Amino acid sequence: MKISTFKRHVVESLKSLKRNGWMSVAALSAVTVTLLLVGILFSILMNVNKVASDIENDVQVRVLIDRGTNKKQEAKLKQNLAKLHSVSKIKFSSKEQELKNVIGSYGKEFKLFGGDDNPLNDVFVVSAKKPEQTVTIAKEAKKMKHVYDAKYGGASAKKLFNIVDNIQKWGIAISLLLLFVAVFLISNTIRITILSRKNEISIMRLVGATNGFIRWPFILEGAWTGLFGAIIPIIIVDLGYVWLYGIISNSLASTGYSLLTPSVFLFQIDTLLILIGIVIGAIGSGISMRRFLRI
Amino acid sequence: MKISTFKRHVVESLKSLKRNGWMSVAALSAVTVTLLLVGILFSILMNVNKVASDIENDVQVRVLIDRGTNKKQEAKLKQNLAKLHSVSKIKFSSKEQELKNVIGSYGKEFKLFGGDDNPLNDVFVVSAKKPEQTVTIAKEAKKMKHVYDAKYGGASAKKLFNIVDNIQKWGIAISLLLLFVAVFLISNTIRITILSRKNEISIMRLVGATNGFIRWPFILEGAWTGLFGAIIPIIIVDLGYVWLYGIISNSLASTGYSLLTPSVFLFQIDTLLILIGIVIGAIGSGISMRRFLRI
Amino acid sequence: MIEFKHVFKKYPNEVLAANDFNVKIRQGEFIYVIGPSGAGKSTFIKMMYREERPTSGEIKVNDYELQKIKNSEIPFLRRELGIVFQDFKLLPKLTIFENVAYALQVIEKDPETIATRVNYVLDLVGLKHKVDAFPNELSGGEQQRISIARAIANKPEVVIADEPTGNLDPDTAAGIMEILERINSEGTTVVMATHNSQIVDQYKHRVLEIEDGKIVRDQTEGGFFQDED
Amino acid sequence: MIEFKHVFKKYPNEVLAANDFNVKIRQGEFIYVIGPSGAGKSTFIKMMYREERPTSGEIKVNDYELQKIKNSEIPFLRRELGIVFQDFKLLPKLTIFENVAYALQVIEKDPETIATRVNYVLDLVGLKHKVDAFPNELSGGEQQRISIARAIANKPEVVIADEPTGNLDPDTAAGIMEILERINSEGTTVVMATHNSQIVDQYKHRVLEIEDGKIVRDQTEGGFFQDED
Ligand SMILES: Nc1ncnc2c1ncn2[C@@H]1O[C@H](COP(=O)(O)OP(=O)(O)OP(=O)(O)O)[C@@H](O)[C@H]1O
Ligand SMILES: Nc1ncnc2c1ncn2[C@@H]1O[C@H](COP(=O)(O)OP(=O)(O)OP(=O)(O)O)[C@@H](O)[C@H]1O
Ligand SMILES: [Mg+2]
Ligand SMILES: [Mg+2]
Repeated sequence: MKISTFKRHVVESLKSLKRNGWMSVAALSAVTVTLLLVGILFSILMNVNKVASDIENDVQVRVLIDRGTNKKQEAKLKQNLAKLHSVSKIKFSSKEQELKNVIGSYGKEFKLFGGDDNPLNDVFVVSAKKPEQTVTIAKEAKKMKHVYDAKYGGASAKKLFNIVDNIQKWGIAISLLLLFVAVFLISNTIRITILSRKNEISIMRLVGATNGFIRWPFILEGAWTGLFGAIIPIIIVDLGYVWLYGIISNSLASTGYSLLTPSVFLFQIDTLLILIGIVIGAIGSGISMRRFLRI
Repeated sequence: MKISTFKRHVVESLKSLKRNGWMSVAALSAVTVTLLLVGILFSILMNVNKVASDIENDVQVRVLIDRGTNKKQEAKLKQNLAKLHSVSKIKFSSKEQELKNVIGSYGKEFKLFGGDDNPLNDVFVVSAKKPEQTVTIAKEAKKMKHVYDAKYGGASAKKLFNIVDNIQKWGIAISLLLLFVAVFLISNTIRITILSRKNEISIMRLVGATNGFIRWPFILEGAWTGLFGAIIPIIIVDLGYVWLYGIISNSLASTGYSLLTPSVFLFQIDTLLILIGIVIGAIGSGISMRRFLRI
Repeated sequence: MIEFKHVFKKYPNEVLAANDFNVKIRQGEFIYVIGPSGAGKSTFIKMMYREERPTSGEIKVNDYELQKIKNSEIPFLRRELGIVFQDFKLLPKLTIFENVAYALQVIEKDPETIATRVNYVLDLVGLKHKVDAFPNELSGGEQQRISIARAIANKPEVVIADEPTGNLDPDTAAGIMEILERINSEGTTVVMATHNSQIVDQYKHRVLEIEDGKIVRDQTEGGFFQDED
Repeated sequence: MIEFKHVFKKYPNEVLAANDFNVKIRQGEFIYVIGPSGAGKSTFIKMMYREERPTSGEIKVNDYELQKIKNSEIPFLRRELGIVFQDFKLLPKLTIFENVAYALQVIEKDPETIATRVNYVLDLVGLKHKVDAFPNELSGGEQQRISIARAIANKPEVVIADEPTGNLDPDTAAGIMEILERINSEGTTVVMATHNSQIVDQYKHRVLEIEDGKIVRDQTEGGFFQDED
């Protein structure tokens, strides 16, 4: 293809976008709305996913320390625990704190067991890097000196893993469905606009245009439609995300869970939206034309 | 309008649907895919909502019974609790059972407190009909004879309410977004197909057709497109729901939570899909035509 | 009755296609509109059925004053006119039968009457055997004759034909002229834009000549006269 | 050079529009195709540029054997032909300039050459002042002339014109005939379907008459002869 021809195709595609007026507006707005839905739902799904995995990661091993262990030995134990490569965080909780938790859950009668009557142990609360590692950590910890017992929530943790797993599975299923729907709807819209120009295409063929020559401006026009259609969704998703991130992050702060960082996440989702728009616009356009280019 | 004219419009709309070939197929499949998305996401959202409110309803008031209360007095207390009209279920849990829970959560040291050393109380676990009523129930219970204390989870319950509330709020927001998107995409698709028939419409006007005469077959065609476009989504959603209901209900059985009953829920969602299809198809069609009927 | 009073028409692109048209066409007249390509013949005709609106001036068609007519009345005006369009304007997705029937369905005739009448006019233009074809399955001349058939289907008071023989061979054109002559003799007004000088010479009628947006001649059979106000 | 050998064309609806066509048109010839409406003239012409495929028989156009040609070769065949369509076939969303330029863009001429050539042919057909108009802003005859301008724009070896004067007044039609005569005298083959008997009489050339799908006459200027195989 000559450069002048390529230039012509680009110019032609933009002209055509303009001259098709309401048709272009309709196609653009279909792309816009579809990508808006994708943008918003993806943002939600990916954050639910993030929080779910935060929750999953939050499962901890409680390492009960032998009574009578002194500070030095405790420090040693802590070091040993920290050496386990799957450990991400270690927190100390004294038996007095533990008792408070019991009183909080079961009632003031337990106040009787304050001071030296306290039957509880000091505890290291150990977080795993990956939730699957909690079991190993518990096993390893049990073997260590000065460890009375190591527990990791057992059945209730497994149940949580299960729920989180399910949330993530469903999230992926919904995301795929959504992607499929977006791809279909965008290419379908482009197809309809091309169907309505069947006549024009047949005239082009009749005056000696090759399929490639006919196809290029349409493909570019599809790509423009996708690109321009991604603009508004990107703006809305970006602004909305930054705004909601501020609000929700705040209220999540105390829990230790967090949403995806806007700077990284928005870059990803923006790229996704633009890519879907351009690629599907262009391909949808190219494929829809084949029907008319046979004769 | 004469009956023969109305008949003509119906016949004409079906004929036109057929003769527009690929254009009709494209419009139909856009409606199909959109309604499929709506059907699936709505099913998920409404069930998440249902389970969330099941969870919310699961919050219970623990009524601690004075030590030394005899069986008869306990039965009397249970009757009194049952009289509260907001109470849905009462379960007895002896102090031995309660101790087991403590041991389960905090360690075998508490075994020391078995038998007569058990500092815990017998408990009536009372479920409220509506979660907001837990607070009232607790208050009422506290005033009753032989009641040592009545607790309803306090902060942790409020946190749960909060989460559930949030899930429900987001669910509604997503549903509305989805409805808006569906309405827009369907009417937009119909609009594009009508835009592509601008020429035909202007010819109709030129040979003396009134706006009403022109409009009816288009409106009906839009309605058919919506109706036929709802068929596949309904089949998929119905079969898929019944299938997943079987699987998920089973695994939920132990928790006491449940999904929406297929017979009722599917009737609602099917109706919703058909309504969206027909109404938006017809209205979208009618509105899109206005532009061409001015001149 | 069709009357133009000081009618001007300037298209948005500044082309002045009607420059002070003053014409009166009486009920039952037969009038040719001639003139070079781009003179303004179609514009003149399009203003009669309100496809185009004049920039200024008054147009009266039958009892409708077109500068005052409401949008909702336009269909009723057009039903009194049978229009043959220069570019045929057949509905591409309707069969020939349905295309002609359409003009009768809009006035809510009952289906039997429509069928009879459609077959009759299709027979008149010699295309009865094409009832079930679609417009794109017809030759140019055949499409033109369908357009003519549709125009006369509901027995309009006025037939407005824009170049109705442009795609017809001389014999077929003569056949169409016979039809127009006959409905004219039954009282129908006929306005016909044409380039066909043979026809204008053979079937003598009033001739209106337009050139470059101006009426330069308004001549009854055999003689000249200046158009009165 | 265009050659039809035992060409039959039956449309899906059983209409036999070409019944054993045997015709040879030599490079540089000027030939009229005449016959009544619906005879098969356009079908004959459409088969030359492969808009329609014959049901059986052989067609040779320049060096292309149309029964063997691959789909991807069709555009190159068409570039050697300049075609005036009976229904104009202008691209509605391109301006007049762009419409004519399109035929030159497809052969990747450089923009300056295109501009010069387009202005030249638009001037020839008398529509240079309409370069920026869109097709729907032109009169019927103007559109027809644009179609003619586009057909001759890339100096094709063969010009195929289907009813190119149907919407033109006699004077403008004469102008178009002068153009066709001139490019023919420069060596271009001209095939022209027409209903205009005045033109056929005035500009004498070979005449091919089709009636009801059969070639009933193939007559060089002034005399009859039967078409040889
Ligand atoms: N919609 C339009 N917008 C702008 N200019 C127009 C429009 N329609 C027609 N014109 C211009 O107005 C003038 C008259 O056009 P009109 O169609 O009335 O001519 P005509 O006499 O019917 O010609 P023909 O014999 O070629 O059909 C022409 O110069 C044409 O280019
Ligand atoms: N696509 C088609 N499908 C079916 N029949 C067709 C098709 N095109 C043309 N015909 C029929 O074939 C016959 C010849 O048509 P053609 O267009 O060749 O006629 P023509 O000689 O060009 O007539 P005109 O002078 O009216 O343009 C006609 O009877 C027509 O109805
Ligand atoms: Mg005209
Ligand atoms: Mg023809």
